[in-house]
This record gives sequence, C-alpha cells and structure tokens, in this order.
Amino acid sequence: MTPDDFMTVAAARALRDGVTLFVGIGLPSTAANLARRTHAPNMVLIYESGCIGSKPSTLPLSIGDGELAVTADSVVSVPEIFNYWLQPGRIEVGFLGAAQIDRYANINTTVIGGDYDKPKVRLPGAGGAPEIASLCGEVIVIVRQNARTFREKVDFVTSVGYGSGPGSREKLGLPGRGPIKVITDLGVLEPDPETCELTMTQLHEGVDIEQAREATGWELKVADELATTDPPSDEELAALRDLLDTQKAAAA
Amino acid sequence: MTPDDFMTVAAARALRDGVTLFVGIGLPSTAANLARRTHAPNMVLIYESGCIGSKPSTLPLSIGDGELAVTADSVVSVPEIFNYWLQPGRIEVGFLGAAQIDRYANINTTVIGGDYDKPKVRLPGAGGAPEIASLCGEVIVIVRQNARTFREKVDFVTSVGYGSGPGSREKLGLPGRGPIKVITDLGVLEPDPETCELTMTQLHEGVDIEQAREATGWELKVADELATTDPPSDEELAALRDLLDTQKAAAA
Amino acid sequence: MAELLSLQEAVASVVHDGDSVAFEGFTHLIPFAAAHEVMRQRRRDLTVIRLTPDVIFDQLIGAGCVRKLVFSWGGNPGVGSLHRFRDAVENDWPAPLELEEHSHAGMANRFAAGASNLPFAVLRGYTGTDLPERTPSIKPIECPFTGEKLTAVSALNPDVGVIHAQRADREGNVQLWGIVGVQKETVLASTRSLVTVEEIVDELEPLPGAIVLPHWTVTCVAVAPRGAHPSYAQGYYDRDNEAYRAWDPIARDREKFQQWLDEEIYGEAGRSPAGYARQDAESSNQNAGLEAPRR
Amino acid sequence: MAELLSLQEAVASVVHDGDSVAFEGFTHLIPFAAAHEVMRQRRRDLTVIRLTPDVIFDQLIGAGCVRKLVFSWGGNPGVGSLHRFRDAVENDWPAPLELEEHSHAGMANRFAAGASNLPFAVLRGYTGTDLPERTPSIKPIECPFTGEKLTAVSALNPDVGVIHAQRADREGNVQLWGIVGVQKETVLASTRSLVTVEEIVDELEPLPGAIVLPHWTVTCVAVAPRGAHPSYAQGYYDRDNEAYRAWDPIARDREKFQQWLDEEIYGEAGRSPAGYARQDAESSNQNAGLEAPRR
Repeated sequence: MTPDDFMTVAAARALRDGVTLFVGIGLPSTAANLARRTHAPNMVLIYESGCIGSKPSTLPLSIGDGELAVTADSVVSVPEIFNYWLQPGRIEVGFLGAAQIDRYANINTTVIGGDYDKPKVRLPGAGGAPEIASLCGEVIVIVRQNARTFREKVDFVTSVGYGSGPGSREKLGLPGRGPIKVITDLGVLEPDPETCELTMTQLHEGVDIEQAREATGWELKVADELATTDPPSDEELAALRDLLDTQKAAAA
Repeated sequence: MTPDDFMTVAAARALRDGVTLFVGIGLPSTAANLARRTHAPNMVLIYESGCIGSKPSTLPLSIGDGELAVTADSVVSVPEIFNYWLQPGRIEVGFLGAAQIDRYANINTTVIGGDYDKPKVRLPGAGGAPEIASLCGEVIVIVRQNARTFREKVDFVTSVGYGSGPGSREKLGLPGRGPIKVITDLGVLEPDPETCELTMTQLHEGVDIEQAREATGWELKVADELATTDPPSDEELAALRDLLDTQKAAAA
Repeated sequence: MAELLSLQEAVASVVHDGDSVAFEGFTHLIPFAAAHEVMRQRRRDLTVIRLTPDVIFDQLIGAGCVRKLVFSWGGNPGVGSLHRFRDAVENDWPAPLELEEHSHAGMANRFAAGASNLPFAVLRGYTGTDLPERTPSIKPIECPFTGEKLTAVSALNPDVGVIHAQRADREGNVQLWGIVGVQKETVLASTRSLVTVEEIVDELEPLPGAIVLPHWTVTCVAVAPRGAHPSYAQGYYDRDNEAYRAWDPIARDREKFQQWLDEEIYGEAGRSPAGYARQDAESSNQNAGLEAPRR
Repeated sequence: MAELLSLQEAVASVVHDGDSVAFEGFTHLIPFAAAHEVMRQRRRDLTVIRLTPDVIFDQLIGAGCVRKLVFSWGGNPGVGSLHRFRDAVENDWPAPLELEEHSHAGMANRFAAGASNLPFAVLRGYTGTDLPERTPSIKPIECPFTGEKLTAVSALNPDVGVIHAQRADREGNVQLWGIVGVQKETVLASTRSLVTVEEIVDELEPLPGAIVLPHWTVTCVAVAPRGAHPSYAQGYYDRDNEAYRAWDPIARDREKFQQWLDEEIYGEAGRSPAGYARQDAESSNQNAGLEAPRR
C-alpha cells in the first residue's frame, strides 16, 4: 500500500453519493471512479470535454477518451459545458490537482521559477481549473505534500483558493465556497473556519506530524484534534486495483 | 391568375440558384419553395426554427413544421441559428414581409395607429425580422402594395431598410446591404442607387403606373425605363399550383 | 432527481400566482396541456414568457391568467392574428396586458444568458429600430477591445420553465428531438421546471438530433400524452394545422372564447387526460413513427 | 461548395506562412495528419491556436513552424509535459515562442464569439488569477443592467481552421460525432477551413450526437484515413494511448526528436498516406464500429 493509495482512497471517501462532480484527469479521475465503484454509485461525473454523466467501465487516460462519450447521458460542446453547466454553479464539487499550493489554497499550474516569459519550468497552464475553482459549489484539491508543492507563496496564481485570506472570495465575487479539503499523500488539510488558512486535520496511518511540517513550505497549522485516516479497506484496495487494471487492459 | 400569383412568381425569380436564404413564413416561404422547385434546386433554405438546408416536399404552414426538421441537413437550437448563422452574415438573402413600409424600405410589423401602449391594431411584432434586415447579405421584401401598406412614415420601425436615406445603414453599422427589391402584387420597386428611395422599376402585366401611384402613400418615383414582368409561365404556374396543393393535402 | 407527478400535482407544486413562467417550444413541442392545467387551476398575475406566444398564450391571456407578456412574435403562424392577445392590448379585455417586447434573436440570447448565469448577453441586434425605446431590457454596450458599439439584453431567469418533451425515463432524465428551440435554455435558466412528456420509458435510446436534460436539472416530470397538441411531437403526432385554423373564429369572439373555456378547460372535457386535444385526436396522424432526420 | 482536394493540395492552398491557424479537436479527432502536412510543407511563422496543444503542437513547435501559441492547457494528457513546448519556452529552442495564455472557458468563449461575429465574449472567469495581467485579450466588463463586474475575452477569428471529422459526402458536407469540442466554432470562426475526414461517403446517415457542417461553410475537404491518430475517431479507431506514452522519450531529447522528424515527417515514411500513423496501425482496434452513445 503506497502513500498515493492512501491519497486516492481518502479523496474517494470525500465524495458523497449523488453529487455532481467536475473531474480532472490523473489522481482526481482515479479517485472519482473509485468512489463510483464503491460507496457513490450515483455520482454524476462531468468532464470538461463535454461529457455529462459518464459511466466509464475503464479508467480513462485523458478527459476525452471515447469511453467517456459513449457512456455519457449527454455529450455537449466545450463552450456549452463551461457556459451552461459549470458557470451557473450547477456542479457541486470540483476536483483539482496542483503543482504548487499556498496556505490559502491558491493553486499554481502555470510556471515555476524565473519569470513568466522565461520560467525555470513551464507547466501546462490553466485548463479548466480557474473556473472550476471559482464556480463549483466546493472544491477538493489532490496534491502530493512536499517542499516543492507546499509553498509560502505560489509563483503564479492560476486558480484562486482563499486569495489573501478571509473575505477575499467575497470581494472577488467568486460564487463557489472554495477548497474545502486538500488531500495529500500525508493526510488531509482543511481551511480554518476563521482564518481560511489550511490546517492539518488528519494524517494517514503511519505518518507523523513532523513529516507533514517538513513537507510544508510555511509554518503548518495543526488542528487540536488530529484524526487518523482509516487505512484503505480490502474492498477499497481491491476496487482500486481493479480500476487501475482496466486502464492497463485498455492500453494493451 | 391572381396578382398574388404574379407577386409570388416574381419573388421566386428574384432568387438565384445556390444562394443561402433565410425564409419567413407566408408568401416568402411559398416563393422560396417555388424557386427551389423551378430554377433554383440547390438553394439552401434556412428557417429561424433552426432548420438548415430543409428540402420540404410539402409547403409548410409554420416555420417549424416537422417536415422542415426531418428534411434538414442540420437542426440547431434557436440561439445558435441567430448567433452562429444569421449574425455573422453567412446567409446571403433574407426574405421579409411587412404590414407597413416607407419610401426607404423601413418596415413595421409591430403596431398601427394610436400609440405603442394602446394601438389601434396590435401586429405580431418583430420575430426574426430586425436582425434578418440588418444582417443578411441582402433583403427581398414581399408586400401587397396599397394605401394601408405603403406609408409616408411607418408607425413603428420594426426592421430597418435604408433608415432616413443615404448613409443611414453605414452610420448605424448595419453590415448587410439592405432591401434590394420590394416585390408587390403590382410590380417591383428597387432602391435608387443614389437616394436609396424605393423606385418602381417594373410593373406586372396589366398594371398601369397610375394604379401603383394610387397604391403608394408617398409621391412614387418611377424608373425611366419601366419594365414589365413576364407573366408566369405555364411551368411556373403549374409548379405553384402543385406546391399549394401539397399544403392542402398535408392539412387534410 | 426529478419528481414524477401527475400534471395537476406538478402545476400546483411549481406554478404560483404572480410567478414569471416561460412556456417554450418553437412551433414544435408547445406545452399546451400544462398551460391548460394552469388555466384550470386559475393562476393569476403571471408574467408569461415565450418567443412566439402562439395559440397557447392567446388562451392564457383570454382566460385572465396573465399580467405581463414577454415575447418576440405574437401571431397564429400561417393563420393570422392572436385575437385574445390583441383584445387585451387594444381593449384591455379581460385585463390590461403589460408588454416586454423583443426580437427572436434578443429573446434567444436572453434565455442563453439566463442558462449561463450571466446577467446579460451581447448581440448585433435592434440597431435603428424603435424597440430599444420601448424595452428597458435592451441597452447599448461597447466592446472593451475594439470600442465597437453593440447591443446588450438582460438575462431571463423565470421562476418556472415549462416545456413538453417526447419522453423521460423513470429517473426523470428527459429526451427531446426535432426542432429543439430554446427548451434546454429555458429549463436551465429557470428556478423551477416542469417537463410534460408523451411517455415514460425504461431507457432513453439515443436518437439523431436528440438532446437529454439530466434528471438533476429538472424539478418535475408529468406524463401528458398528446400534451403538445395542436402543435406536434416529432415521432408521435403531426402538427394539427386544422386546429390552428379552427382557433381563429373561436378567438375572434369573446363569447365563443368563453364557451370554449367553459367546455374545454373548466368543464368535463377539460378533465379528460388530453383536455383540448381530445376532439382532434382522430384527425391527426398517429402513425408518424419515430422519424429520424432524412436528407 | 467545399473543394475536395488531396491533403497536400489542401494545405498548400489554405495554410500560408505567417497565418494564424487553429487546429481543433478536444482529445478526440485531433487533426494530426493535417499538422504533419503543414510540417512537411515547412510552413513558418505560424500563430497556432488550440485549447490543448497536446502532442500535435509539440511536433509543430519542435519542427520550427510556430512563432506564437494561443492556448489554455499544454500537456501530454495522462502522461506529462510537452517537452518541445517546454524547450521552446524555457530555452528558445528551436526559436522563441510567444504565448497568449487563457483558460479553457475563455478559449471556448473566444471561439464562440468568433463564430458569432462578435468582437468579444463575456464570462465569469479569471477573477483573482494572474492570467489577466499576462494576457491582453482578457479585460473587465460591466453589466449595463446590474453594474456587476464580469470578464470579457476578445474573439478568435483565425485565418485558417483545421479539424478532422469522421466523414463527408461528395458535396463536402461534413459529419462528426462523439466529443465535438469546439470544432464547429473553429470552422465557423475562421476565414478559411480545412477538414480532413476518414472517408467520403455517398450519404451522411444521421447518427445520435452527430453534427453536420454544411458544405458552404467549409473551404476544402481532404481524405486522410487515420488522420487523427494517435488521437481517435469515434466509430473508426480508438485512442492510441501507447503512442502518447511513446512520445514522451522522443520529445524529451532534441536529437531523438530530429530523427523522428526526418524519418516520420520529411522522410519516406512521411509520404505514405497515413504518415506517422503507419507504425501503430496494427495495434489499434480496427473493429471499433460505428458506436452510438450508450447509457
């Protein structure tokens, strides 16, 4: 069992059955499909490629795999998925990854180091993330926790979490609630209800808080009562293995 | 042979084969379908109901008859037909009717008499006409010519022809060329190239210019060389009868 | 998930006095049965919204349900005037009628803006016409990049969106095809929605040109066979052009209209499942079949 | 009417040095064959436009065709970085690359505005991010009715729109289905258009979810079987996920990339009809069939 397994299972558990979910590719997709195969069979998966209500039997490699279209309730154009579906706040949960994240859950997926025109590392960029972050009912972020990703200040704000703290989202007029959970390979962080600062509220089994502190580029706040993630159950692990096998099988 | 037959046949003749045509219901629809059955089999009929490339075998009573959808190349939503198809000037010819028309081919289909809030006659209103009039490559108007319809000043400008004369369309930024022909039960009027004023350029067989003058609510300009409409050929009349029969048959 | 209700329950649940209610369906799939139930439940002070008021709004206006009309073309297609609409505007009968008047392009964009949760839409429209002077929901707007002047229209977000569709499944996923008008936009723009359908099926088989509204976007679904008559439901029955023509003499005369109302809406006939549809059921083509578009 | 040309003729006819060229297809139906022909004809100074640059733009950038990139997400989906894109941005190799960077929502709206002949589109987007500071085609705009602040993006009207579709008929009417992305908008927004297709058929049989671009909206059509490989054409072949993974080591290394270019694009292999596709033809599922969406 790897830290990534913990992360994926914890993310899957964070999804309630029946919710409408905007799914990005990679770990969010794995977690969403795991949830659908375990406790949340009625979750509605929505992809930026225009697929609404996809029920993939294999784990897609991209957000536009054919499997997502042929199993969808409806396939709409890309302008429509953003304008008619994401923009009005119809989608309850958005699932995002990050290359860098700060204490207010602002996310960078654009550039690292140097300046914008001549960065040290050019990342893929925004994709659907800025609007997912601002317009979904709430957001769950999945990101590995280490000194490169958890930064005092992100090099570029691609997607807004809580901006510069309390009141920022309201001032910007962002309708969604923002990131309610950041799920990592070490545990789970949640925004403090008053300061909006990400606070470690849960550690995966076998992780101690010092590890989390070292993996965080700012002075990490820790909840008074720190929970421990229940380890993935046999059922969850089996479902996860099955799911990953479907991707391998589809690739073969 | 009625004056309306003359009008319908003259309107059909005004359509070149292969053009894309935005068709309203009533006489414009009859004329367009007549043209398609005679000299213009490759004309592309487009209806505001979202039907593109309809090839109706019967003459539809409404712009949304099922026959228009099932014979179309493509059926799109109403927002799309206006935004993606009409608005960019993709449609070469627009075909409009009128309840009142003035010397600059401005059209009223909104209210007659009284004031807007308490009119003597409440007409249907704008429909697609204002944007057809401004955005199609060019416009052909079909309207019976008499003292009630040909007015010195229309009671309400629903759709713009040449506004208040030369330069009006440019000043308003209307991209289409405007009405190039007004086809009536008496003959054909065309805008003077310099003054934009509607000028009688053609009379149907058996109509004399005095009749046209009396039927016009302003001092009618007449072209130096006044043409006479060739009477509907046997072939045209037969095609028109056939077409009207299809509507009766469909209603039965 | 959409609730499956009887038409009576559905209208009672979602349409209240004073509501703004869009009834959409562009010539095709006009929700007549739902409008008749609104009349039967004697709803009052409604703001009714529709691109083409058609016979359906002539009836609602004549029955005294309507305070305000938002529209773009108010005629009886291929036949002539809407006499109840005209009587209300010209003579305040049965009550004065407030108008908010647009073009089709403007109304379509207003629904699209509403469905997109934008407060307005931008179009090339209305320029040079007398409409902006009469309609406060039309304003000029300037392109922030080019400085070009365009037209803005305010979004439509009705309290209730009512449409008719061919069918739904048991979860309330709705499928419609043929001319789809602004029905998707109407449901997505409205706070509540009611979809009447020809039938409930176990599974929505995909069809060319069909769109699906997922059950979580629909408030309630009610079965109303022939619920679009005298308009049509592609694949189920054809447009009853004769009924549109027959409406003209009824609507021309206040007494005949009242009689129609008493008999066909409030009376015994109105309580039969298809209401107004009943009398013409035989004349329509029941064998229209599930026609796919042909080229 | 759309002209039916060979791919070589079509590219020579519509794509010129210095043009802005959108290549669209959202994961599905990516016009790889057309891009390879552009590389083979050594087009230079292009502004290339695409929501998801993908491997197709990694190749065009690496081959030195591109001066400027307009985009919203530049990765190899499910695999990692686009190394040729990164090498151009980070190291100016083979040439400096100008960027115009958006979000998907912004790019989709820019194409929709372009297709609508509007100079801009309005959305709720970008607020609070660092993007507007870097991208002059993003500006604030105020609702003329409510005063609310929203975001405007300028329209995209490329010189050329290039897409791949499943099929066309002999008149050049184009049909595509499955994930349709912004392909319709791309063709309608562009001054000229090139559509590559899997095949020409006598008649476009209607299919669930299919859209049709009438021949009079398309400049030219070229047959390019497997022309979307390694992406996919629903109903014809599946996505070649392995080829996406195999691209990573090729693109990581300038020399390997150059070798790939010499062999697969400029060399003998590149002149075979399916070009780059050839080597992987056997691994794909040729029996994908004309799948309709299933629920």
